[in-house]
Amino acid sequence: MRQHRVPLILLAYLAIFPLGAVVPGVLGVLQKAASVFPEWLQVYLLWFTDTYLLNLMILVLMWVTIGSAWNLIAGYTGQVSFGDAAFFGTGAYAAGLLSTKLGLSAWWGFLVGGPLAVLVAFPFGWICFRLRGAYFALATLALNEVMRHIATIWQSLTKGMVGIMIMPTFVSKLPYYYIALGLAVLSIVCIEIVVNSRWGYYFISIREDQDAAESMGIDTHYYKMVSLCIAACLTGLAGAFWMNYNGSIDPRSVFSLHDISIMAILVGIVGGVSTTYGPAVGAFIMVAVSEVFRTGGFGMLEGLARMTNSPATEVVAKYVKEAHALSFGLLVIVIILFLPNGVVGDWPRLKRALWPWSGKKA
Amino acid sequence: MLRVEHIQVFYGDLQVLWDVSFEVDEGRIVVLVGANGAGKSTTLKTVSALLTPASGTITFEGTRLDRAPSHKVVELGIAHVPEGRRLFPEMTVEENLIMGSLASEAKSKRAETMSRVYNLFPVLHERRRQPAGTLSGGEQQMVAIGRGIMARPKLIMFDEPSLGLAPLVVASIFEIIRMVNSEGLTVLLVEQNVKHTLSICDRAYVLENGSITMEGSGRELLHNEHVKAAYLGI
Amino acid sequence: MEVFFQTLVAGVLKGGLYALIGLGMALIMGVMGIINLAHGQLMMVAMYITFVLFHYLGVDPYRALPISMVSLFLLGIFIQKFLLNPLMKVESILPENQVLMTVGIGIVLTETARFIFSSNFRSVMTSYSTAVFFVGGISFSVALCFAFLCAILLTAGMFWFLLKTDLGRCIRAVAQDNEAARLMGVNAERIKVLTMGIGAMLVAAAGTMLMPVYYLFPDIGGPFTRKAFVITILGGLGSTVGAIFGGLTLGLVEAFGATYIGMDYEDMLGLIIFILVLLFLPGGFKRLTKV
Amino acid sequence: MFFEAHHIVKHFGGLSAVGGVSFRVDKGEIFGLIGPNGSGKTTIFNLINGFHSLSHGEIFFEGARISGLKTHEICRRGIGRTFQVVKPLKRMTVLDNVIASAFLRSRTKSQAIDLAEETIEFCGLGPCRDKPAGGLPIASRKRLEIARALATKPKLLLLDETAAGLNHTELEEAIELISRIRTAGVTIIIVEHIMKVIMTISDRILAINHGLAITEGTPKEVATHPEVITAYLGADYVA
Repeated sequence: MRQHRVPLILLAYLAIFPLGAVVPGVLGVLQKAASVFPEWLQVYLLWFTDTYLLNLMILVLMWVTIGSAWNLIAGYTGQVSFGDAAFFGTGAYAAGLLSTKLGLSAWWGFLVGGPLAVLVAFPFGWICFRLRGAYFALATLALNEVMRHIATIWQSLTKGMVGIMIMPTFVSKLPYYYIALGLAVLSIVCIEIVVNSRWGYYFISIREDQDAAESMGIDTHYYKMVSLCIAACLTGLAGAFWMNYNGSIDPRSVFSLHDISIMAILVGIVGGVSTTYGPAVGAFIMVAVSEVFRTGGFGMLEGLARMTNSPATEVVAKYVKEAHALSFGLLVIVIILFLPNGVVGDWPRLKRALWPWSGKKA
Repeated sequence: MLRVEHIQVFYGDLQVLWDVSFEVDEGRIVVLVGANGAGKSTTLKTVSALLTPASGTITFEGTRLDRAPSHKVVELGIAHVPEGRRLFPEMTVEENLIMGSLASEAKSKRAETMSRVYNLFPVLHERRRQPAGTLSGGEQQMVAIGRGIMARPKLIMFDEPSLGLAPLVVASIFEIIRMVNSEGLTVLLVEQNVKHTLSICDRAYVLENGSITMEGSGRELLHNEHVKAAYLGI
Repeated sequence: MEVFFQTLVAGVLKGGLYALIGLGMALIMGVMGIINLAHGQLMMVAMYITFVLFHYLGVDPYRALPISMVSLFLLGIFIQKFLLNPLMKVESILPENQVLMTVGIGIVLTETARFIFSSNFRSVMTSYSTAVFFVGGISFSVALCFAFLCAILLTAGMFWFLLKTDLGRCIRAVAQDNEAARLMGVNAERIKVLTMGIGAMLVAAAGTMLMPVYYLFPDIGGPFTRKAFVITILGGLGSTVGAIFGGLTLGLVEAFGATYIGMDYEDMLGLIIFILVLLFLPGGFKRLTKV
Repeated sequence: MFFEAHHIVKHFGGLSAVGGVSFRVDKGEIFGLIGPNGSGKTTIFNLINGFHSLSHGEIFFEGARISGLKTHEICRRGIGRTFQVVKPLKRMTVLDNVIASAFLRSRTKSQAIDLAEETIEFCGLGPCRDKPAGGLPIASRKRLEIARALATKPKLLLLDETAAGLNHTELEEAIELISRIRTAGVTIIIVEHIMKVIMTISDRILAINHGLAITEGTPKEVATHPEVITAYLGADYVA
């Protein structure tokens, strides 16, 4: 339990503070509680009381789920997937179609979305895992595209490019926040359990040396499939959640190579492959980076421009806003070059680089 | 000519050579013998700068090799005929030979050297348009040796040239090595075929578990009971 | 019947350009052992260079060809030297680090293009962009025919280079046995840098020649990257001859698919081929012909 | 009949790596396989273990045909193997390496841990059980190979060049370990280059060269067989 102490404290914090956003009276209590801390810390403690930040946190938590799933198949099992969007989109469409075609609540998507994503993953993995080498990675890229095309072309079912719209269940963001939190915790716990079980040992053995794994009696084809199916199921659940939360989906957004599949990879490698909390750290960093760029430093750059009245700053602010996708690309390059095992995986090295004096004491 | 002094070599954090030193004098045939895994190939790869020694020095005609890139080593006049032949399987015999003569001096005399190689191995001339991967083991070894000669080296290193070849072919390969040497090339040979090797060499070193345990003339070692015991366990 | 031949011509002409794209990809695959997932993005950069030269300086796309090829050659060299080669010394858990790096490079190229040129569609309208000539009732696009011709010349030149020059032989040698090549005195790192440059140069040629008859926007790289890897998988990973057959096949399949099945399915067909190859012919055409 | 290889043949492209070798191994014995480099010993292991498919011939284990089965199925039947070029699961600790393989014969994780710890002690790897396998010295890596194979509780163990690269004391320890494995009731087929090892521990030896059997017999018979000496030391060494 000891190695989970910090995450558990964080979890407790994540569970309590958002209450202030909606439940009347709680905010006052929280503010009072927070007031014993220094002023600069209060800002962070009361962070979740704002709906805008709540929205961001929901995104972070959703990415924790997707990133953890990617980490299972790529980080632990060593089969890099470029096609998580195929499973994410399947889950999202499952939820959406239940609502539009069968008139059920889209929340039933949680029951159907995961298994349906597994249904996509199963034959796919069965074919691709027969071959070693880069085939799986490439095939996932193709799967991503195939699923998007199907969703676009099968108009009678999916309404093509128009996509699916449903009425949101809740007005407040708070229920979504807790569902996302639940999902994220579920996936981390689920993966933690899997990784520490027989399966986890088998997955890592396959990653480290497939020949050795086979001579140890491990059916590598079968266990790669197991890993892929768990990852697909979790990603499908995240997709079903997205349908419910966002209320509208279309093939381009949920089967997007860049916005979903690549983002999943980024969350995984930035945080640290093959670590329990790497994807969580990665999700936080990625959503933060994307938001900082998208909003021009939360509007600070624009504010600065208005304050100083300098057109140069205004131009910078405008460009920074446009550069958020560019920053992703640069981040991939920098991370792979300098922190190949991610922030969590390379933490000792990163720590030494950031605080060179801290290492000297030890 | 080639002087290896106290080299220590690691694969990752695994030490494979411990304080290995030996010398190759000009015009000689020098042999490293030893069982599988003793570090013979590693030694040659270190001379070729495919591996870098953690400590120790390697000098060739006064030039330090231990920190040089591998293509420099070839230019200085050391050819390496690797274990398992390592031909370019999809290239023709002729192209494989050409690959041996990339350094500028060898390149300018390419046609001349090639006809010499074809004289040495007439069968290769017949097969020159054939992909090297389709040749028999013995022929492949000839291409590998020919490719080494194409570099017009001063020193040529052979790594287990008899590996996996039929006895008759082995005999002819050793004949060729002796011939190459008599034409003025210095030879450094790594072998497990003790009898053949020791009978043609001038000086031999026995490698055991990454360090040199014995050295002497070929004849001395040939009749040494220890060598026999190390190989056959009798 | 006329429709059939018209489709055949369209497919072959397109296939010629695809072969050029695939050839570069196959070279990179062979020498570096990685799938370059920034291949289409490199082509996109070449297209923008062509566009800028035409639009602002009035340079005809065909005259821009050498400029775009040289620029992309340099870009390829830069990428290999500073971004991919250093990765070989980095110890990491994922073996696909280099492939992930090319993804990152692809994003940077696409987004830089969007940054500079915005997402708008661009095109280069030349006097010959829409020109056609007829042979026996079948129309031939002048620009595409010219592009096809150039593609053949470039491919032939490339093969001459690979088969008849020392440098070309070095490239093949590194692809076949890296360590043995180093023993021959080949500077493998430099060969890798050169190969990436050549690969980028070939795809640049395809992009520039496509410019008079095609449109351009920053995201165009992605679909072409996918086409390129379908071509290399079809041809057999790393096989240059296979890539040419792969390119022609993809061109024909797309053309016939668009005519007889529907435009919507054009992109999908390539992916279906990909999966079929994976199922029934792992190893691609290379397995059939042994070349 | 415990184990029998019946006229096994393997071609790679046009080259024949193993050209029709037959042998049988009885329960409880140590069967040595010798031959010069490149003579096809490791290929025979790869054929038994299912990495390569046979071109011709059949392999039987405990009365059932195992040729044609997949590697993991063969392991499940009770054939474990080690690799000449060791294949440690580098980023796992020694203990985790062995646990991963102990799962094959354990229902729960605690059973697997127990089995793994037992096996590690048996192989004398106790001192480095929590170290990552990638950083071990060669002698310990070779032991780890054996430990991992033993944790699958094999009835037949294939040892591929377990002694290569070991120094004198390590060699003695390796021989001692192999005899203990035999005492524990495991039948062993051993490929070995270091003659001292194979001559001391084998009950019977099969010598091969160029993928063909030269002779089979007791260590003494094989060591004095003229063709074996020729294959190892070159022609006319005997004289």
